[in-house]
Amino acid sequence: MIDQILTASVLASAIRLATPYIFAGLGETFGQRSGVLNLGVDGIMLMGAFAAFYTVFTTQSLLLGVLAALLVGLLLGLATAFVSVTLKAEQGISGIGFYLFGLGMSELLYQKLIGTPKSVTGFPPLAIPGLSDIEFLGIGQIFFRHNLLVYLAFALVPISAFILNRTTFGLKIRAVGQNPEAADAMGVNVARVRYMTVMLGGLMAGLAGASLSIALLNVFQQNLTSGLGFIAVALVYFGRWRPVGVLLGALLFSFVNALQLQASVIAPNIPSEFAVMAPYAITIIALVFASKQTEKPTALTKPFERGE
Amino acid sequence: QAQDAVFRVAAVAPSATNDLAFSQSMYDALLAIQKEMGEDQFQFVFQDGTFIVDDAAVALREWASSGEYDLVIAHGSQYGAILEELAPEFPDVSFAWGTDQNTFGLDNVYAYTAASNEGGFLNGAMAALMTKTGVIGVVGPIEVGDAKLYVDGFVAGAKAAKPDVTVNVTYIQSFSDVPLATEAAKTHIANGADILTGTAQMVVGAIAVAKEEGALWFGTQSSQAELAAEAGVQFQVYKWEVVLRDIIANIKAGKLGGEAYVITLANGGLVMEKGLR
Amino acid sequence: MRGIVKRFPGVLAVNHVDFDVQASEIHALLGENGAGKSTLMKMLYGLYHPDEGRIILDGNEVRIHSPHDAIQRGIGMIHQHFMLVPSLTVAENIALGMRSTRGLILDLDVVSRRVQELSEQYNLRVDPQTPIWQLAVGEQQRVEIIRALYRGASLLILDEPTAVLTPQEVDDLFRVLRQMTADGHALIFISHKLHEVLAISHRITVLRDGQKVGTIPTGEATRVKLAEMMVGRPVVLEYDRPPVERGPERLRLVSVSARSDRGDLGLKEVSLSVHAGEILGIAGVSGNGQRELAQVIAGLRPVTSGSIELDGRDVTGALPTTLIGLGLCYIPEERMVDGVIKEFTVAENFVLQDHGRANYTRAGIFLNFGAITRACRQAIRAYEIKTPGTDVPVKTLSGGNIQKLILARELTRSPQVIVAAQPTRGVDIGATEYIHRRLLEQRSQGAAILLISEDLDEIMALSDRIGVMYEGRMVGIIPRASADVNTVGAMMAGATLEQL
Amino acid sequence: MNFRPSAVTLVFFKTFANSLLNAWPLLLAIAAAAAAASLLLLALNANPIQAFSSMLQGAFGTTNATAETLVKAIPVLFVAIGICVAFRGGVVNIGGEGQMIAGAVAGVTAALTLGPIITFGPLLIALCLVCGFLAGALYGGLAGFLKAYFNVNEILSTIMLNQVAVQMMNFLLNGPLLDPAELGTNHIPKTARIVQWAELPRLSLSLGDNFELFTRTRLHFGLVLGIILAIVIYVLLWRTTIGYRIRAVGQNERASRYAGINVRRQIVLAMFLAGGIAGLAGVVQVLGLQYRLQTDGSPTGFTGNAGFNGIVAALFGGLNPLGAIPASVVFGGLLVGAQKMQRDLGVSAALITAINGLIVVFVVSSQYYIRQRARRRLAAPTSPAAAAAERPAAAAALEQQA
Ligand SMILES: Nc1ncnc2c1ncn2[C@@H]1O[C@H](COP(=O)(O)OP(=O)(O)OP(=O)(O)O)[C@@H](O)[C@H]1O
Ligand SMILES: Nc1ncnc2c1ncn2[C@@H]1O[C@H](COP(=O)(O)OP(=O)(O)OP(=O)(O)O)[C@@H](O)[C@H]1O
Ligand SMILES: [Mg+2]
Ligand SMILES: [Mg+2]
Repeated sequence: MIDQILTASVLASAIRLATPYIFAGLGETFGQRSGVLNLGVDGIMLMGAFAAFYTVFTTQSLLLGVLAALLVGLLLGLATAFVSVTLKAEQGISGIGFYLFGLGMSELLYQKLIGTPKSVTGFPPLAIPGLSDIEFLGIGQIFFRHNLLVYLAFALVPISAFILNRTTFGLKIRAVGQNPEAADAMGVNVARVRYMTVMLGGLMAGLAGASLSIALLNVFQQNLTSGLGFIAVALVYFGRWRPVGVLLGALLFSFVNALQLQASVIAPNIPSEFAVMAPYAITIIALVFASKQTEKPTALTKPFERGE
Repeated sequence: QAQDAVFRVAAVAPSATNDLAFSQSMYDALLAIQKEMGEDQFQFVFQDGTFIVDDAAVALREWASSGEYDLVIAHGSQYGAILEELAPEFPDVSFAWGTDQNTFGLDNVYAYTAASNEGGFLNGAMAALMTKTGVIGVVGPIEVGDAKLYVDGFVAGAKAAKPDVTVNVTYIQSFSDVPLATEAAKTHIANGADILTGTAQMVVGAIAVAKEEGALWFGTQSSQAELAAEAGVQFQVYKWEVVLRDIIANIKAGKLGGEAYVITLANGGLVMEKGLR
Repeated sequence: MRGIVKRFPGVLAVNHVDFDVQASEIHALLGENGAGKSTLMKMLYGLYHPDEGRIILDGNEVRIHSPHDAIQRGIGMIHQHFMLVPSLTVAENIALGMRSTRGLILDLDVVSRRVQELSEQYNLRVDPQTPIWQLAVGEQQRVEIIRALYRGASLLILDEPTAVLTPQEVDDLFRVLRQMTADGHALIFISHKLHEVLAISHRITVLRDGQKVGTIPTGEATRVKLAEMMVGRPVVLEYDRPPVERGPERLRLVSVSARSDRGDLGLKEVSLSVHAGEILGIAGVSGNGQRELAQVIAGLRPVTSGSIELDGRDVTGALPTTLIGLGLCYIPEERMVDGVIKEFTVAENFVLQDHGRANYTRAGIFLNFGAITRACRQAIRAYEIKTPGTDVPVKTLSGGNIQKLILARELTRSPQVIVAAQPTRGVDIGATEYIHRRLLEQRSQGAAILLISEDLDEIMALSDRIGVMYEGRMVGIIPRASADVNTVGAMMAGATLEQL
Repeated sequence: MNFRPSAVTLVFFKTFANSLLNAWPLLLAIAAAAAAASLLLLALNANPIQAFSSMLQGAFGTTNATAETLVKAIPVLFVAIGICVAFRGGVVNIGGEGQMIAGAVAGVTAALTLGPIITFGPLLIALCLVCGFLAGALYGGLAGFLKAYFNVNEILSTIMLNQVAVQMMNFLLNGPLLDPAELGTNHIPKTARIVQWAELPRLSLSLGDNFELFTRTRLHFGLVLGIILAIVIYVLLWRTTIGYRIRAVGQNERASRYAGINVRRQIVLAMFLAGGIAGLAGVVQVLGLQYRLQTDGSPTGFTGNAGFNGIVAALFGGLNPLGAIPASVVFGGLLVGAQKMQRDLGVSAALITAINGLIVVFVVSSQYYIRQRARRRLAAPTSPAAAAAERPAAAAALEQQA
């Protein structure tokens, strides 16, 4: 039984599923660490997904596709930053607004520019020479036969951690998120830092979208993400605003999801409702047993303005 | 109803008119009718993407009370409850809804459904004969209605043609979750399936998987031949025009409802179309 | 600075003020709470922008747009409310906003080394690796100073830097400041403590209600004169403590220990007892367990061992509610965080503990705003609290007045036992004088008062007995009579009675 | 009780007056949103003027339109009221959807089981409401409990619990709660219809035979319940010790603990109430509108996004239950009007969604400036003239010193 459930392909599937959550989650982490909650991630992902898909659909160039997604993500990130940093809008609402915009706009463009479901040839699996042949525990299959974006997502985890903890920019991010007044008094331009993190978040969300439409699914349809971006935001809380935490959250969630899909094949008598609910329930339960103390950015969702 | 010669229809559907599935099947049918009768004879408005049941209620009520439409269609079994409340309030407006066979004993309500199990049976049988690995994967939305009918038919067909064939069925509990449906398809492949089928609009990703993995695809509701390309074998396509023609004729003859229709292979409401395969 | 004006909604914070400071000079800025000292300085540091007036730096007029701008121009500021990021380490706080020697990569090791050097050079002990939240206020103060030194500010503004320091720490600071002036730095020094100002400054400027009352050379200044300039009326600086005979024991701690936020034992087997009608003063360098002591008594921090008694009743580990019910009142150290809810109105804050009491409610659950407002108005009058009304958010009041409000709230509950932590920190003379009178009044009425303060003058002025804490232990408790600044000072440095 | 009727009207007046005085940023925002939307419409060669007029028509044009707008606003209002409690208590409750569903399931179960037994409508309805409230309250309270005692972030838990709730509903509607008449047939999973006397009455007032309002519309008694609830919760939050404690904890946990308030209990209580009120939204949808519970597998199919729209409405309403009333109505109008626009111009639903998004973004962007102007108005700055006049006084004081 267990060997039927815990096959290498299930683990490989977990890795695949985790990819968009990691991209979006890491991006959101930067924003939240600097004190900006971006609830519009899902909308940006959808726009990024479409941009990438349409570009590849018309030009067959995966590189251009990724660039298109990045560009769209960057622009929407800029808009988000402008609204929540400069206009100091209530971040909860504006995020939902951007989500709705992305949801509608991506479908609209899809209807006008493509019309009916089409598929593209996305990033092909890229077997890492040598490593991908490791038979032991199926390691090769689990880790080293994925497409480029999957590898990129996992590579971005340590990079993000490094940026946050080892660079001047990261230091500013942490300071701005914890005590903007102090950061401001030390000559850090709070607005500038937040613009950068939110735009970075947009960039990553766009990438997350691309990873769906031109790497994992290779199709586009309205609401392609179906709320995936909101889960990504939740996973940022799960990961306690640390890149590695986000990674663990994404892996746990995706692993359970892969498991339940496998279970539906080998144990058809489990009510599928419960199977589908499992990832959500287990993520909560996991957090109940996880370490207690959190270091939430104290300035999260609080716009900064001088006493003046 | 409307005094002029033009026959006017208003329809509401849960998903997009280009979903290659349920909503598109009705949209295409209305277009077909319009072609037959001509724009000057037949016009229709179509509100798609109305998965929020109450929004459909608003639309239906407005159309009914406007008195401008000869036929008001609620295309989605989730709309039945609304119609049951609404229709009695507008006895001289003709309604049609599906997929279901229940007219609520009202003589201004038509019901229509598809015997999608028939095409499912054919698809299943054919798939069973074609599979090399002896494993077939099915990706379904929620285990009800048209979807369940098709899937059950498919399984029955497969078993009938080849009793020892394995048919793995996964219901992902959503009509719209493309990523999950796609991963479900990949899971089937990983478990040895070399033939996939599925129903509802979220299967587009699964079709792409079939293509990439060199598996075969059987479809239903609308023709997915173009998307499935060389992976597509056979599609059960709904031709609601068959039902609509009768209903329109009845209404013109003054009969506003009270009948339930089933599209079948026999009456030409269901058509099996070949894929590029 | 010439003809500077700054308006805030409803307040004319700074009103046509001229102010200047020269190199190697210490220019003191005096004024009651809300006089406009901080605001004036924040304009010099680019945090606020003057509505009118000009700022001239090294002979040419400048516009200072942002702190970054000020920093670039060699202006540094140590803020009244520290500008440190609690979750970051000392080194990280100092590196913040500075250019790294490794470009984009942090160079914390370099920073740490430089910090070590500075802290030796000026003998300011700090560990670069500790996160700020683990530091006592006094230590945080040092971090602020080191950061200013690190940034090599040629003009340094110190906004009430001594408010949280002990005599020793103040002396250290003054040594540093003199050293800095010797190196040619120009310093602006804000304080409420006249003797400090007299001790350290070359010139003194006094503000009142946003206006400049005058500038005088320190040579010509006396405490009395300065006090009158600030308050606008003569003030009493020494008060007599009427003899009150010692009543029964009210509060007793028996070898109480508790953990600090750091997780180590911050309070080690402290025993003490306070009787009705007496003030037990607790002196000590900040961060030696005073905070933990106050919090365990108030029921806000769990006791790891030992026992606490109120009027002979064991209340170890009791909930704050219970203690409040038993007539314990606590004037918290961090008044803005613990003492009030900034966004709540004056009236709402006035009933923070008592909102459920019968006389403030109807039918058990409905707040009786009539009664609450009446009581609050009374307190405002009785305690001379300056506020536009009872229904304005507390955050619009000045620090001194917020403290008065807390005092009013606590004392009107006719407490049996009062724990007062730093009751006059950052409060101007007028208010300080007032608060001291009130505490003595309570003493005469038979309350048992535990006065925790890092202001030795305050301890000396009010206490009947004085306890000194060092590294979480009670070094000793001595009667006021046999206590002088030197003994207590020595004890604060860890010397036990035996050694003395 | 100490409820000054002035209080409510005062709040209304204040908010209203201020928003009028400071209307221009809002108007600007709406104009901007309209402009952006117009561009989209033009791009799809639809006539903007026509579009907006039909939007207005669809929202408030006819009695029925207004009724539908209000119908749409009812669940949004309920959720929004709950959100006010949660957010005021410092708990970010994103779980409106799940709590609504929990309430609806419990409510419909009660209606189906008790319906045949209790034939006295008002009592039956009351019981259903209570059941719905409790179910929602427990579901919301769970998130509160996890936050208070296990430090599980509520944003995460509520987002996840939404999904758990909908799967639960799917399971129940497919099994235990399935309409017996539907057994064997595999139609969309739905319960049987609730008994007549469990239905919330329709709201149609006819004063004499010449004046009648909302007759033959779907507007139901839920609206009245919602408005009453808004007032009750307003009083609870600002006029009772319970609300005082909830708000205190929401603003400053440390000060609350210092004041002897049991912080954890307040957090759970806030989520309990918030969830319960969201649960009521669910029951009211069933008893007042759908008369049965059915699922298309998605939460939205039943909730119509009220769980999320409620958050937006609450924040627009300044986290004040009374402010939530107009906010919800406007929001309802936006959604209903947009549908109408879709029908009249045949534009795609996607466009509507996008435009709604734009409106939300633009309007919320104006809020800050509106608040600013309001603040400035409240405190009239001292005039420089007066300041100048004071100067001699200070000078005189100086002479005295010298
Ligand atoms: N306006 C600003 N707000 C916040 N941080 C800033 C700002 N300008 C620069 N920084 C950062 O502060 C540190 C030192 O400032 P900066 O590099 O700007 O020195 P500078 O070159 O003297 O100043 P500037 O480039 O503005 O003339 C660097 O890490 C830089 O990234
Ligand atoms: N950001 C602000 N918004 C509105 N009013 C303010 C603001 N900052 C200060 N004020 C008001 O301006 C006046 C001067 O405040 P300021 O902080 O400069 O006084 P201060 O002399 O520093 O008092 P303290 O000795 O208590 O620090 C006070 O009335 C204060 O309430
Ligand atoms: Mg000050
Ligand atoms: Mg420079």
